[in-house]
Amino acid sequence: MNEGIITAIRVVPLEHYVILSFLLFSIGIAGVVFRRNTIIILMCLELMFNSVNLLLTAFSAYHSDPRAQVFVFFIMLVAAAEVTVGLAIPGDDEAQRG
Amino acid sequence: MVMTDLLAVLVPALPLAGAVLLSALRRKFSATVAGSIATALIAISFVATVILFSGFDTAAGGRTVRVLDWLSITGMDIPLALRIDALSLTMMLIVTGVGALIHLYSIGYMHDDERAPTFFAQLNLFSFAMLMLVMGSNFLVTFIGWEGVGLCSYLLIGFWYTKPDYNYAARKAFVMNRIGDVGMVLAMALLFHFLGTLEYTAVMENAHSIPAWGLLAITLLLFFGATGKSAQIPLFTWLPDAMAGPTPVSALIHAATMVTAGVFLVVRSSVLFDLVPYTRDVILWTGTATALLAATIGLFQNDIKKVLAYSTVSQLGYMFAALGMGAYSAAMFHVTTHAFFKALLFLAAGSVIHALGGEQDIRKMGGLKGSIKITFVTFFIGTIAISGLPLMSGFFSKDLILAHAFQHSPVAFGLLVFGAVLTTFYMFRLLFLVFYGTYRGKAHAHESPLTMTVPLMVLAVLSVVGGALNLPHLFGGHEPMKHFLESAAAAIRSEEIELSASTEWILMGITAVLVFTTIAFAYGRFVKRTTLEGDEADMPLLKRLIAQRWRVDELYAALFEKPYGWLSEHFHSIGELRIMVPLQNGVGEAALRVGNVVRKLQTGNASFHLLAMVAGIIIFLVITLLSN
Amino acid sequence: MIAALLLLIPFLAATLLVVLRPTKHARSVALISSLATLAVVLMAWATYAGSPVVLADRDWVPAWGLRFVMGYDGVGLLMLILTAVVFPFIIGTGYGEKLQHPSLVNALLLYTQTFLLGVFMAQNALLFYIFYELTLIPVFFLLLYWGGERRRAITIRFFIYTLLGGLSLLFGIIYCMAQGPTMNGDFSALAALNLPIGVQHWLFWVLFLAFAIKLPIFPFHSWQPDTYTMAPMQGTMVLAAVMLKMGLYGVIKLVFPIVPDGVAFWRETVIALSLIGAVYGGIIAFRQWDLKRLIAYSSLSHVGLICAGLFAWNSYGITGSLYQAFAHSILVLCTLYLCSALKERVGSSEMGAMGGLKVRTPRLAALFLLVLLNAVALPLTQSFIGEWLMFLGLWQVHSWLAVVAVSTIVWGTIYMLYAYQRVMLGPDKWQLEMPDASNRDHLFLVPLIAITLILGVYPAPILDLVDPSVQLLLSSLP
Amino acid sequence: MSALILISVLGVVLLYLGFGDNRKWLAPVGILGLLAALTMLLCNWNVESPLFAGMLKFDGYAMAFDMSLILLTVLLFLFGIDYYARMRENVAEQYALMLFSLVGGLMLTSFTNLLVLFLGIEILSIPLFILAGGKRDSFRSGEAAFKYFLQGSFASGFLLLGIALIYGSTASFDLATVQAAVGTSAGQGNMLMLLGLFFTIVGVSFKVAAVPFHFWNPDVYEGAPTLVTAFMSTVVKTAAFAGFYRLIEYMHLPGAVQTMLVVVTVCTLFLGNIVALRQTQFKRLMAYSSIAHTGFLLIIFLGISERTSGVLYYYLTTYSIATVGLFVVLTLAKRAAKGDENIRIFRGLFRSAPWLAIATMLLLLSLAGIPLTAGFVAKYRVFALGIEAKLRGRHGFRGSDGAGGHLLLRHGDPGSLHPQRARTAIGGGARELARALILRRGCGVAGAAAGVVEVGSTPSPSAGSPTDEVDQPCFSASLLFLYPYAK
Repeated sequence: MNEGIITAIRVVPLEHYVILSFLLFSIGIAGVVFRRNTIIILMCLELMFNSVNLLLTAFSAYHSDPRAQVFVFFIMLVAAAEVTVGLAIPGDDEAQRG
Repeated sequence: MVMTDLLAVLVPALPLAGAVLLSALRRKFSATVAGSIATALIAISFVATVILFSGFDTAAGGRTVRVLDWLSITGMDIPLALRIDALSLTMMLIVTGVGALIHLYSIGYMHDDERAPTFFAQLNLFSFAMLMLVMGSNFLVTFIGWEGVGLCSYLLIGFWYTKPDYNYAARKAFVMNRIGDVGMVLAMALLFHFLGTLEYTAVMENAHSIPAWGLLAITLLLFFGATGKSAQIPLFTWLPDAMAGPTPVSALIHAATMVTAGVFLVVRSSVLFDLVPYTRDVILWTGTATALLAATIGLFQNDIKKVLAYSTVSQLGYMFAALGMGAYSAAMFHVTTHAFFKALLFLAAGSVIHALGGEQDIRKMGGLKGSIKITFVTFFIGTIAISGLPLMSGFFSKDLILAHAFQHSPVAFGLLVFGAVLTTFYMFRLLFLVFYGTYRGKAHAHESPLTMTVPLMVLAVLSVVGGALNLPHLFGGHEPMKHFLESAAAAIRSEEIELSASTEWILMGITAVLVFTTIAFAYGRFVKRTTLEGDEADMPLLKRLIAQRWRVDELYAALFEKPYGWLSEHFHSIGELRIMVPLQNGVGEAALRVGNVVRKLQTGNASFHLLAMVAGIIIFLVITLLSN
Repeated sequence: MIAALLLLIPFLAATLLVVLRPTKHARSVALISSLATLAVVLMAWATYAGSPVVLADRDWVPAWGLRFVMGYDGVGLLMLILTAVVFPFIIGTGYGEKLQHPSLVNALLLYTQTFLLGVFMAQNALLFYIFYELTLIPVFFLLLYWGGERRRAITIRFFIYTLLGGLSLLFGIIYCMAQGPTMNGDFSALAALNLPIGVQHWLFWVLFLAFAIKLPIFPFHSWQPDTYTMAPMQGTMVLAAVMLKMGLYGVIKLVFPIVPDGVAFWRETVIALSLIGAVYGGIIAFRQWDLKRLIAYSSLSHVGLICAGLFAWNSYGITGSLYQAFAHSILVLCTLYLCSALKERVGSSEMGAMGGLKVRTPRLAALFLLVLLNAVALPLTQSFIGEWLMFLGLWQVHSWLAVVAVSTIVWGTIYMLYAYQRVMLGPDKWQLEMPDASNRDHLFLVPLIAITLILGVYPAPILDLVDPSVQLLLSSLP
Repeated sequence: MSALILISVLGVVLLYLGFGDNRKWLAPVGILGLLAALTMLLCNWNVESPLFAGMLKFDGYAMAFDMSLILLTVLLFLFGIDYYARMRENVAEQYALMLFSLVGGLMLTSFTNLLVLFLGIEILSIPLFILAGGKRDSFRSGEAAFKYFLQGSFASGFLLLGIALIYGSTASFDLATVQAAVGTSAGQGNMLMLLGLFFTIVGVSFKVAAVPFHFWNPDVYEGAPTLVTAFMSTVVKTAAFAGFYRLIEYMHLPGAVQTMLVVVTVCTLFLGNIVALRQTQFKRLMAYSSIAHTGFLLIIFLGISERTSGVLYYYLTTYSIATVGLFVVLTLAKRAAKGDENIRIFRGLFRSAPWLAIATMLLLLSLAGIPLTAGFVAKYRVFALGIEAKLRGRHGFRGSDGAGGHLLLRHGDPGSLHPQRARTAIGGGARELARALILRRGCGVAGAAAGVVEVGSTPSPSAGSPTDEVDQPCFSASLLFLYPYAK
């Protein structure tokens, strides 16, 4: 990984990344739980996944270990698959949630 | 010796065989045939007993015949064994002798009854049980008979089972006997606990090694058992009701034999009782109280058999009073004479009832002495015997008890003499109301058949001469029965009357005078002008109370029967239905209810599910962080 | 050989019945099988020499160190005899009952017998447990499909209740087996287990609970009256005459040797509970109008006494209890049979509908009376021997306990006499035309009554069988 | 490894087969392919080659579970021949999706890297989301699928968060490294690690339907087609547990997480049993019974020793065999009852199909854990393990018995013999249908039942290292199960 990016990432203390990720994750949870629109729910799920991606990237930089970034790609892949499936499942979303 | 053993086994075995045979083939036999078989068997038993008796050597003490191993496990050996000694022989003679006569009598008495074979089977069974009772070599074998006679008494009282009253009487008898049996069982358990054996000989030998409290408990419990069988306070109320059974049953079971089982038991364990004066006092006063209580009730009864029943209770009271004073042989003597004259009285009463076609109310009798002569004469002899007219058998036996009482406690003496006066009064009232005056009933009286009158005559003779069995020194005898019994019960040896001859004469005189006065009074009251008891409601309070048998039955009903029913119902309705079942269902229902509530959480609403999941995660997170 | 025969005969016969489902000959097949079992058991009895017998001993689950151990000592043999004697009669009762699917009923009965025999032969705690639980299954179906009113609810209650007890027992057994690496659950090994006193105190209840429910003793009995009343006649017979005895056997085989200190600690509590049950059941029985329910409560009363005797924990108490257990089985068979015979004639087991039957059925009345003698434990009947021994045993524990125990002879007399009187005596008020005791009735009742009388007069065969084992058991206790 | 690839390819092949009108070939090809995969798997026995840079390891543990998973899938495919016979469309997709899901399952049994854990779970789940909605015409089915998807993805988020946090504290996804790190004192005190483990376990708990992450379970079981439900309650459950166990085996979980696990276990046991009491729909009942069994299996996790994996395997196998059998019975009865799924359709089964009823009874007894069935041995071993771990697993006890009891009672009724009711449910033609079906499939169920009994009565050694984890009788039982179908 590019040393410059790593240094750039390390400018911000790790705790901040962790807290940010948790915040994003929580926002994702809130969205999934409280919103009723299918699209928004899927977006919030994405948000949860991506907060984890952020966290992994930060850890990766701090541990100087590229493996986590590979993991991130996998997560993106899986998330995409999930969204596809989620959109494909038929049905009226209001009724589904009632 | 083998011959003796065989005879000993034969004595109870014959009636048992009769019972089995007759009940198995009860449909095949007529009343007469069945009666003859039963009578023959018991008569053979009697003959065997006589042979045993004649060959018995008092010096040898006694003999145990081990028939069968019964209860034998580690630490316990209780065989089915019979004991032949003076005491059991005496009782056996009474049981088989009087028993045979009553069997004979029953042939005539029951010949109309279609279930007569069953009756004879049960009578034979009773004889077997009674023989086991008196012949048992240990407490447990005695207990076989003890329970057996209770059972037979139940069966025979309720012989005419279609009448609910009779069934009630039968059940009452059995239950009361069983209550007494609790005492007996506990006493046996205690004895075994202390001595590890129940053999009479061993128990009596080692009695002194039982601690004082144990002896006290054992003797009191044994006595409690005896009160059940022998109808003493507090368990006496069944006996008068037991008159529901056929009259021969009343004669055999409820007068001559079974009810004396308690007396027999106390004499059997006299060694124990001798060690506990306290218990003997209890027995003395219980006996005296019973004698008086029953005698008072006898004054106003109108049922011929009930009068005799209360008289039996009263006479048993005398026997127990004697036991309480340590006069064991006197008690046994009274048992014997009482067996003669009370059996006689009952059978004669049965003859009267038979003659009048089933009538038992003395208010509807009278003037029968002309129409049924033999019955009258024998009944008359019975009456003077029980009243203790001089030289009758009852005179000797009762006077012996009174003499002991005088020596032991003047108060008891006074009360017992008063009881004797009452006895004379109600017996003569009975005699006069039944046989004298004019006939007040409607039936045509006729004399009973020979099978019935012969036993009456034999018993009448015995009632007269029975006193000779234990003729006191005063009359030139040397108390043969007492000496005979000494070989079986060592305690008898110490019972001597230490009164001077003159005192004895005076005592006899007093009693005799009182008896004759009473007879005269009764003659005036019932023969000169026949006084019948009116309606209970018109009586003065005390008299009404006595006529209503001191309301003891009602008291027991209120104290025991009703509360028991109440308890049974409420244990069920409250204990079971309101507590136990709901308690158990409650657990299940609670589970179902919780299940329902939890199931409602499963609403199918996706947001709610997610929310619940998040809530769960937060809660677990808190738990995790807190416990970290 | 004997073990295999005993397990296979009823099992194969039952399977045969399930497969072929003959309607006509189902009972006869079952009867023959049960008689064959009886013959085998009697043979085993004849060759029993007084010391424990091992019938089979082989590896079962080597990985857990479990072995398939079967055998019996005097106590086990007594139970085997009991089971073998009782079942022909239970199956014989079926000849009078008009049930759906007789082949299945008999198959279920035979399966029950198989498992019961297994219980009484098992010498390994886990094996014991397995058979113990298995007995429940055929009985469950028997009750569920052939029962009377409300059978579903009652059966399920009974099932859950017993299963709960069973689970507690399983926990206890596994707990003991987990004590050592080599612990394989053999009875002999369990007896050598010296658990700490503190553990024994709670483990006692864990182990005993199942048996307390099975017996049942006082506070655990509430499944019993309903179940007995509801169950088909043969089901009640199985429950009361044999299954209940598994409880006693279990106490002797599992509770006494494993947790002796626990027994010592809880003994008086258990006796007190049992005796409360004995008195309570006896008193309640007095006012029961349904004959079957009366039998249920009387059984509660009898069993209370039996359990109390067992926990007297001395040779008289245990021997008496076992003897009484035998007597109780016979008694229950007789009373239940009488009940069904009467129901057949009157159409109801309510005593209100009876009364005065002796007029019509004197022979039946006579048989009832003979049964009654055993019920009230008159001397020279089987029950008396048992009760007397138990009284002695209890006396050694505590005099007041003995007094309460002895008092049951009065309660028992009261309700039995009432029952007899209500059913048989009194005027012939219904004027019902009904047949007197038939040959079948005699065939069923007379042998049973004969057993009670013979063993009442000559108890030696059973006492000699049980006594050495009991002595052995007691000598191994601290 | 080759098995993994073969199955994936097999899925694609089936999809292509589906384009033509080759429906009758689908199942045979699938089965043959699976058997081939199984053979390959067995050929690699004891080779233990680490794959994908050590991210997968087909050790004995994995082999045993893989075999079980593949065999169960084979059974379900056999079941499917009849089941899908009337379905017009998308049959190939259903088979293919099941195969893909199976691949995820195989990964779960053999992962050694958290990345593969995640991937495995996702590959297992995503096809299921689609399968659950397989009843095209059923609104409930679609609804269930969506719920399942929503909650499943949600839980995946937590799993990911957990994995990320674990990585944060250990700088590794490697299972062995993580396990080693957790064991150290530093690992024990690390907050990141603690949260990481916590969220990971939450994520996995969802898959095994532990309370309170079970909500999807009843709805999805009920909404999904019966075959899919059977698949979920057997293959998926087995795979999820295999993965769960692999995750925390040899891991000295911090006390706090351990506590959470205990609480989850107790809740699961309690809820599963109690709610099962009131269920009348057969599939919902099976769902709650499955939850109860989850609780039971979780007991195993409370005290892990070297014997644990064997017990887990044994339990899951016996549970699965019984469950598949019951679902077959359900399908038969359901057809006779014209689509009703209430448990009352089983009434009178004995009348119309005694052998089937007896087999059903045996299966239920096994699920209830009554002696002489494998279910009992399984429960026994769980108990033994729990107690041996000095856990005094009494909370476990309370629930588990109920599970058995209620299940038996609730289902026990199905074998009802009562003549009056016999004709009402399965009457007339329906009865004939049942007969006809039974001729063909009933023996299958009976075989399964026999297998269950056999396993129960001759439990066999399974202690020792994970390599000899395959219980011989279990294996033979599975084969027995196969036999009647194979003709």
